[in-house]
Amino acid sequence: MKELFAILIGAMLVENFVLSKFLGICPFLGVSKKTSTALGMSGAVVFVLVLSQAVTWLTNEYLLKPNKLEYLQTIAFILVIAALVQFVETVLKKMIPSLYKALGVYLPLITTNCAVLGSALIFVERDYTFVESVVFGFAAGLGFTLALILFSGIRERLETADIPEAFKGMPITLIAASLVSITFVGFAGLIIS
Amino acid sequence: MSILIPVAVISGLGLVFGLGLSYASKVFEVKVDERIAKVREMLPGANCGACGFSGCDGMAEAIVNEGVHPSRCPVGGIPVVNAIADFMGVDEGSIDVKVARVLCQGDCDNAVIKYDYVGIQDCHAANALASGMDACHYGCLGLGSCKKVCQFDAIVVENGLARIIPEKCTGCGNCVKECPKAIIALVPVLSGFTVKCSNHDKGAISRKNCKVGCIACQKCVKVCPESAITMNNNVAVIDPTKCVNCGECAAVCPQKCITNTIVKRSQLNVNTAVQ
Amino acid sequence: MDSRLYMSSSPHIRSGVTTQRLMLDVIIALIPASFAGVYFFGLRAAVLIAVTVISCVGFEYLMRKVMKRNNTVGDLSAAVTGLLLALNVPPTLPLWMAVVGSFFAIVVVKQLFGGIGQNFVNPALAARAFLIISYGTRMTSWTPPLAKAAEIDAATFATPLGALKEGGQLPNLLDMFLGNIGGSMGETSALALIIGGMYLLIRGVISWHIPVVYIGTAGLLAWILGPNGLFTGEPLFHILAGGLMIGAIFMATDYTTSPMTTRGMVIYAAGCGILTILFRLYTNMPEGVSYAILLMNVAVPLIDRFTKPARFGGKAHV
Amino acid sequence: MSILNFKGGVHPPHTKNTMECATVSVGIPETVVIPMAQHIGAPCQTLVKKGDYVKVGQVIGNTEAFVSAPIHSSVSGTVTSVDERIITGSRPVVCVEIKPDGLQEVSEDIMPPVVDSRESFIKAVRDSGLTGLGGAGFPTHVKLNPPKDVKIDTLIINAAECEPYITSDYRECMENTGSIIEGINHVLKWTGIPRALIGIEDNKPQAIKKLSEAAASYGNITVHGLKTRYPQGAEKMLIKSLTGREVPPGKLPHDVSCLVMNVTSVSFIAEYLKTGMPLVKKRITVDGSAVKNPGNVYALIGTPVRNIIDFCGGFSAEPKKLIMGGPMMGVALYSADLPVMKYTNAILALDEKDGAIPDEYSCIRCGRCVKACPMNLLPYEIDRLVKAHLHDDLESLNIMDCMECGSCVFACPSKRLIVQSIRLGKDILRRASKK
Amino acid sequence: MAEKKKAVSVLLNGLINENPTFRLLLGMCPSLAVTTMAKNGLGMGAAATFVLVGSNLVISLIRKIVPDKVRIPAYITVIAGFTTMVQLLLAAFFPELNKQLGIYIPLIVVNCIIFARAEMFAQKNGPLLSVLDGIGMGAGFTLAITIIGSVREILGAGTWMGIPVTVDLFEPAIMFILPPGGFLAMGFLVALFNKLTSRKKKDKNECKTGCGMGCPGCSQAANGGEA
Amino acid sequence: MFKDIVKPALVLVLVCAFITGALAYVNSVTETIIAENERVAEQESLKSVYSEADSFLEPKVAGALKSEGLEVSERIEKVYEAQKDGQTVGYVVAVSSGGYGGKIKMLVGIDNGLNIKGITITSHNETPGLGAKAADSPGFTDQFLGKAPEKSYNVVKRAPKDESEIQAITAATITSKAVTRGVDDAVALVRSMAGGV
Ligand SMILES: Cc1cc2nc3c(=O)[nH]c(=O)nc-3n(C[C@H](O)[C@H](O)[C@H](O)COP(=O)(O)O)c2cc1C
Ligand SMILES: Cc1cc2nc3c(=O)[nH]c(=O)nc-3n(C[C@H](O)[C@H](O)[C@H](O)COP(=O)(O)O)c2cc1C
Ligand SMILES: Cc1cc2nc3c(=O)[nH]c(=O)nc-3n(C[C@H](O)[C@H](O)[C@H](O)COP(=O)(O)O)c2cc1C
Ligand SMILES: Cc1cc2nc3c(=O)[nH]c(=O)nc-3n(C[C@H](O)[C@H](O)[C@H](O)CO)c2cc1C
Ligand code: SF4
Ligand code: SF4
Ligand code: SF4
Ligand code: SF4
Ligand code: FES
Repeated sequence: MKELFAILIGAMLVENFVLSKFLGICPFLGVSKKTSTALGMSGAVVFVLVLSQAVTWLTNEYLLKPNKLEYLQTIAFILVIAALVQFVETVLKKMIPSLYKALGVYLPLITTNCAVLGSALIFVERDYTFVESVVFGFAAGLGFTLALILFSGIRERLETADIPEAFKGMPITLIAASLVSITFVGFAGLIIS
Repeated sequence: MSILIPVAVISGLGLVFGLGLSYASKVFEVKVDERIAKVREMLPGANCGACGFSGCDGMAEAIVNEGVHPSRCPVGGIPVVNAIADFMGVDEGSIDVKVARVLCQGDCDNAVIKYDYVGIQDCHAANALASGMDACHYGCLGLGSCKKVCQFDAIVVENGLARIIPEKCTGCGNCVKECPKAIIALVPVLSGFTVKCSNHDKGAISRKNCKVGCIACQKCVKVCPESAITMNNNVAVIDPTKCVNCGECAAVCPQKCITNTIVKRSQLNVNTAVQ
Repeated sequence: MDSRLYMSSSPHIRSGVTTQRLMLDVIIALIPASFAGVYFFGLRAAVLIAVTVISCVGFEYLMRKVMKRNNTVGDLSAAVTGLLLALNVPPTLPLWMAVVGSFFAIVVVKQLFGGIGQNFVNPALAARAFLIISYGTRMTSWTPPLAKAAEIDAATFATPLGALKEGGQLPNLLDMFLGNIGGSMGETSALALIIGGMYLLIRGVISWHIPVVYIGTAGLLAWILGPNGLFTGEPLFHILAGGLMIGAIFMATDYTTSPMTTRGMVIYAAGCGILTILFRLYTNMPEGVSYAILLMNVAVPLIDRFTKPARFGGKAHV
Repeated sequence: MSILNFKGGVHPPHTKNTMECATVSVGIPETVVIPMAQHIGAPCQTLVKKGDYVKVGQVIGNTEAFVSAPIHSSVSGTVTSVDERIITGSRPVVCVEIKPDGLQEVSEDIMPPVVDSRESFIKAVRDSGLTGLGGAGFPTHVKLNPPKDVKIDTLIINAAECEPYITSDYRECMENTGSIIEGINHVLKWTGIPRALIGIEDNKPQAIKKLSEAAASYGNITVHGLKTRYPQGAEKMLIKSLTGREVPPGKLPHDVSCLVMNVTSVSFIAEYLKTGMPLVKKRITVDGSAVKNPGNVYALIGTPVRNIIDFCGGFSAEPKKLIMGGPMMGVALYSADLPVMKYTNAILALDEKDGAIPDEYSCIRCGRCVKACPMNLLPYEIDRLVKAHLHDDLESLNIMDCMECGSCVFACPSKRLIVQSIRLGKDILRRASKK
Repeated sequence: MAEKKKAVSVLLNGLINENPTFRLLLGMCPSLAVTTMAKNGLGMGAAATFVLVGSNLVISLIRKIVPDKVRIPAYITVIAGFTTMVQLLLAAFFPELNKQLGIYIPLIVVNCIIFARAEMFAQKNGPLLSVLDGIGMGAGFTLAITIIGSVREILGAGTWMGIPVTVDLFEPAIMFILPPGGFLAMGFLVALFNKLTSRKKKDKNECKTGCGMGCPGCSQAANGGEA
Repeated sequence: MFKDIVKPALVLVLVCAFITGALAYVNSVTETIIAENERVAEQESLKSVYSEADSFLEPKVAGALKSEGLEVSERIEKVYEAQKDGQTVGYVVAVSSGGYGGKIKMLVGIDNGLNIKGITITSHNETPGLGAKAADSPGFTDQFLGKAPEKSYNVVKRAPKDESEIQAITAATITSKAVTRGVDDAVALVRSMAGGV
């Protein structure tokens, strides 16, 4: 239990995917304009992360490892993730259109999102068990959510700020992200015991 | 041999997913009308709402599902309308390309000011205070509310008077709706002569409030060979369908409030270029 | 009576409170702490204050010029930032680093976001965090106060929190209250800070909510999460140590980066208090005030969104 | 003494210089201009035309609409023109200009009305031309005639007079104490309301004393001192202070069983029932840094502001701003030739120093506006969104709840033009809903 | 002649006009994560260019036979294949660099630049142009992240390509090689790039990635974020 | 049916097969090189902490040592025996100690006389410019060289007064302590093993 808690806090705050590991920056910058869209994207990311951690872990354990094919991890994982996302999307569209409306538009983006493949590669690196890697995926998703939601609040304020011409748009967004990232340095070295 | 296992494993995955995905997309297929996306592509994408729908998406849906005629979109001009009409297989219809024009010449030099306005730079805000700072309460306030809603940067405010740049204007009509004084009108792009005044006061009052206001002297009405000019509640109005751009009226107007705004065709917004 | 009259929307009168006056009050309130800093750490401290204030004001002036905006040096907010920055760094900080910090505070944190009122994190604190991260060595080498220097031979000196973390001799509470300890130049003297805080309260510049809730929450939590089990902590030590006082009175209360409603302020201040103690107790860093406030700054837009005041006459719906 | 209060509000300087100035009459000006829209509700149709001879108290404008009140001539003389003029609003209003003959011949219709029932009482109030004298100008008979299913248990008499400068209601309390009590009794009697509460800010101890004495013999009329804080006189705040009830958004006082009337309004009802003379003159406080002899005057409705100021010794300095009403809620006038109206309770003439408003500065998010707003709004946020043309969220900020009291602007250290933004925002929403 | 011109313009496009990092803002993760040193920028850039060229080539060859339904998995497989190749080659021949770049090498698969170019360019053009596009884009990416890496390395560590350059000038600000410094340097560089190359281009709704997904989440679509 | 389902699947399979085939080929080429790289790297780093030895035996992992009845701290990962001319002259201990940013992995070379021969930090996640100095500049680790103290090392923040005192890297006390703890454990292990030899 304690390890799981450590993984949870660690992945969420200490090594926050977006702010200290630089994973999933594209959606972080792209979908943080409004808190409502940020919430939608976060939901989709958490969902896909948890699911893909489970599936990729199984693929790794039962397909790659026994055949000594670890060098095919990248290709196998991305295939699994892409298929998973596309499948979820197709099914949602038909079965729960309302949820699809809320999440659907974000799903394709997630395939090419570093966070998903990144967390799969990390569980391999760290030799996580099945439960650990699923918890890790969940925590990373929560960390992503936290960063995204906080950031969206700030960006809504930036919308009316009087920003110098050359910095309007992406530059100021990046600088704002830098300041948020500075605040997260506070979590560095958080010891969970 | 060492090549076979990896190939088998990954191809196996590929097979499973290939079959699964194709099957799923068949089972869970959701029909959407592809034409909507195509029409949406053709629309200008300004999302200005001039068509009366919620942006270009709304318009595209309306064209496909409700059979709305593409000429409801003024912004794309003739080429766009024709392209969509072709695609949808409807008659091209006729569209009269219009541009907006501010019917006022009361800039800071011409108009008499009745008070010093201190407050938010917005025509509606000033208008709420005793109808604005211009003594003529029909005149342009020059605080640029129209400019703020023009997505095409077609309006400039100079010396307290809004002016529309015909080369940029697409005739979307947003400024017409915005102006608290209701002095912006959409006129056919080729009509050159307009009475640039909206003052319905009697001549004497008009003359007191503005150097270039229409005083309803009727001279233009009399001189127009085509009888295109009528008096409407103390302002002259030129009917563009009758006007032949001879310029007689402008020559006789004592207040110089009839102006020639003919634009060279070559300078017009490409979209609105007229055949 | 021929000249034109002014027309404007009601109301036609304004209170005498101006932004400039508020900032001046903050500067006045910081005078005791500044004097305490100079008294305990010597003239070097005064030089540092001068450098940060001048460079903050200078950068503000230059940046407004470059951005072609109206000049805002007169509102004195840049001077407040400069003063607070000086009070938040070790008295021995190299002067050029202080100038770099001022640049970060005014140019990057404040003016790029549009200037006064539009920055979303506290400029002085963000600059301090920038300096800590960038020049950790310089920012954590503390000198003893002059009065103690004679007794101690070492050139460097542990702050109370450093001593707590590393094991070392803890100073007595009276010294901590007066400021006769190591630390950033303006944070050591709780007495001077409280005098300043009282002045701000009396002048109505700040309300009591943020300082009291912040300090209260931090004290309570420090007491609960004691080293020898629950409820064995020393709240007074944590309250007087480090930057909690200056943070709670002067930095967390910065208008621009704190919530707008009383309810929001309470949530925000409680968050600051909790994070401060968690950082102090559970991370490798001895001090947590800066990061706690900065993190809560980042959360302010969300807090504001969820603490809209209940509509008059509409208790049921917000 | 001070009792319940409301949340928010501000403390503008009182500047009530004219408290001890007894009311004097301005007299008859050379011309009067009487607008046909001086109240909330339908404007009146003009009943006279150029060249007609009219007498004092003669109805010169009226309509069929219920929410409206007739307009009477305040002088005897000849109508010189009927035309549209810009007064204070964005649209021109029909005005009747009359050249007085100085005789002040009273119309033969003027006689005390016969009141013997609720209906006849309400009709009498309408005929009197009374529209709320507290500043809003809402036709009083409408208020006295709430929907059938509404039960009103409290009549609240608004004598708060929370705006700076203005002392006309205070003078009413001092000069016409009897009429006030009499008027209250009329209203209580004919509407069946059991009790009346009079609310006065505690910076007017004399008036409190005088009214308390006069009301002493009536067990159901009580006088209550209120904390001196603007906008204590706004009806929602007053109801909250006196009864603890909150009028829900978009609702009216009668939804919480209250009826609010201004002191001068009730006093006028008593006078009217005695004499039958409709609302043709008004007590007005004249003050401000550009007025030579500030004071309280009786002016005939339609008298140009210039005449009133001249009566008070003229301008002492070059006037830069003229305000009709108080400095917090009053409207600025663009010319001294505009007439006073039924709801005018003050004329302020300010010099350059007092009249100019400071430039806006960036909002520093100090939260003073939020604290000051008695309606619990977020003025800074509304201001920010309106100025940035982000209109989508305005409705969720309850912008329509704002009563434009100006407390937020007064409190703002950055001198933001919040109220003007709010007006603009309301206008935008209204236009959007019309589309 | 025209052909040649086109080829050259395709090649140069990626450097400035459509610089994937500074203009299109694609592949932000590696641009921020590995740029603590100029050297890493070069290495990452070279690796990504290899994958870009290879996958552009293969995809432009097979584009006609791949049905829509499996387009994404198929393309991704190709890209992943090249990525793994790079990974293996690096491990074999440049073990040091491999260690420095860590998991960001396998993450080339999901680098939006590659997928975007595959979808937008290789999908629509023949092999030759696709390869040129790959080289151009790869060069643009390499150039950009090397610049970012240089700035961060000089400011944050006082060295360039590992060589001390600012020893006596100032003490380096370590923040620049930490995450906040990555965002900060990137922000300033994008602003500078915009300023230098600004040509009042305001094509609103057009999505520049051409990924064709029209995603609201895409930071590229000018009004991204609003569905 | 074929066009909708089988064909896409077949195409995908073909793509997969082709790509994987190519990869398998590349792998078969690089596999041995990579393994060799790793081996060389390992030998090199072992050499760097124990230059006098001419070969190292296959390492024993912590678990195996424990089962031999030795006190093994949790920080110990494995131990190599260092040989010179066929004789065991000392050990190289692989330790992993929790630092500021995560595990700090290092190799400590110790001879039978409990002299520290060398220390390398093989991987870490400390902050560049702060904790990372422990790995980047030899100044810090060089302090350990020579005879290990009787008890354990002490981290101090001033100039060390004797052999057992280690001066911390400024503003990186945590890293310094982590490294020191690792060395301590390695020494303790060798002490018990060398005692047993
Ligand atoms: C459309 C409308 C209907 C009203 N109806 C009533 C009513 O039935 N009863 C009442 O007491 N007041 C009524 N009022 C008057 C308000 O309660 C209030 O007195 C008036 O708006 C002026 O108040 P103020 O000066 O506080 O703004 C009505 C007002 C409006 C605008
Ligand atoms: C901000 C504000 C302040 C007001 N202050 C007063 C006041 O001081 N005295 C007063 O009689 N009415 C005041 N009013 C008007 C009252 O709300 C209400 O309209 C009036 O008391 C109703 O009485 P009436 O219809 O007889 O005028 C104020 C209104 C507002 C919105
Ligand atoms: C961004 C950042 C990075 C840090 N990195 C390290 C580190 O790598 N190693 C370390 O021991 N302490 C690190 N610290 C912790 C502080 O420097 C801490 O004050 C120090 O470890 C305490 O040691 P001192 O007593 O020498 O100041 C870091 C702190 C921050 C804010
Ligand atoms: C009560 C109060 C506290 C302030 N605290 C700070 C502070 O901690 N740091 C700072 O840079 N500026 C501070 N300021 C100045 C100013 O508000 C600040 O720079 C704004 O963030 C500028 O937009 C303070 C101002 C006031 C009135
Ligand atoms: S034309 Fe109308 S909206 Fe435009 S500036 Fe003039 S008054 Fe304002
Ligand atoms: S001026 Fe602008 S807003 Fe007005 S019609 Fe032309 S394009 Fe539309
Ligand atoms: S927002 Fe409206 S109600 Fe609130 S204080 Fe301002 S003017 Fe008054
Ligand atoms: S009172 Fe003024 S400065 Fe303060 S928050 Fe409100 S609008 Fe901003
Ligand atoms: S590169 Fe786009 S999410 Fe990482």
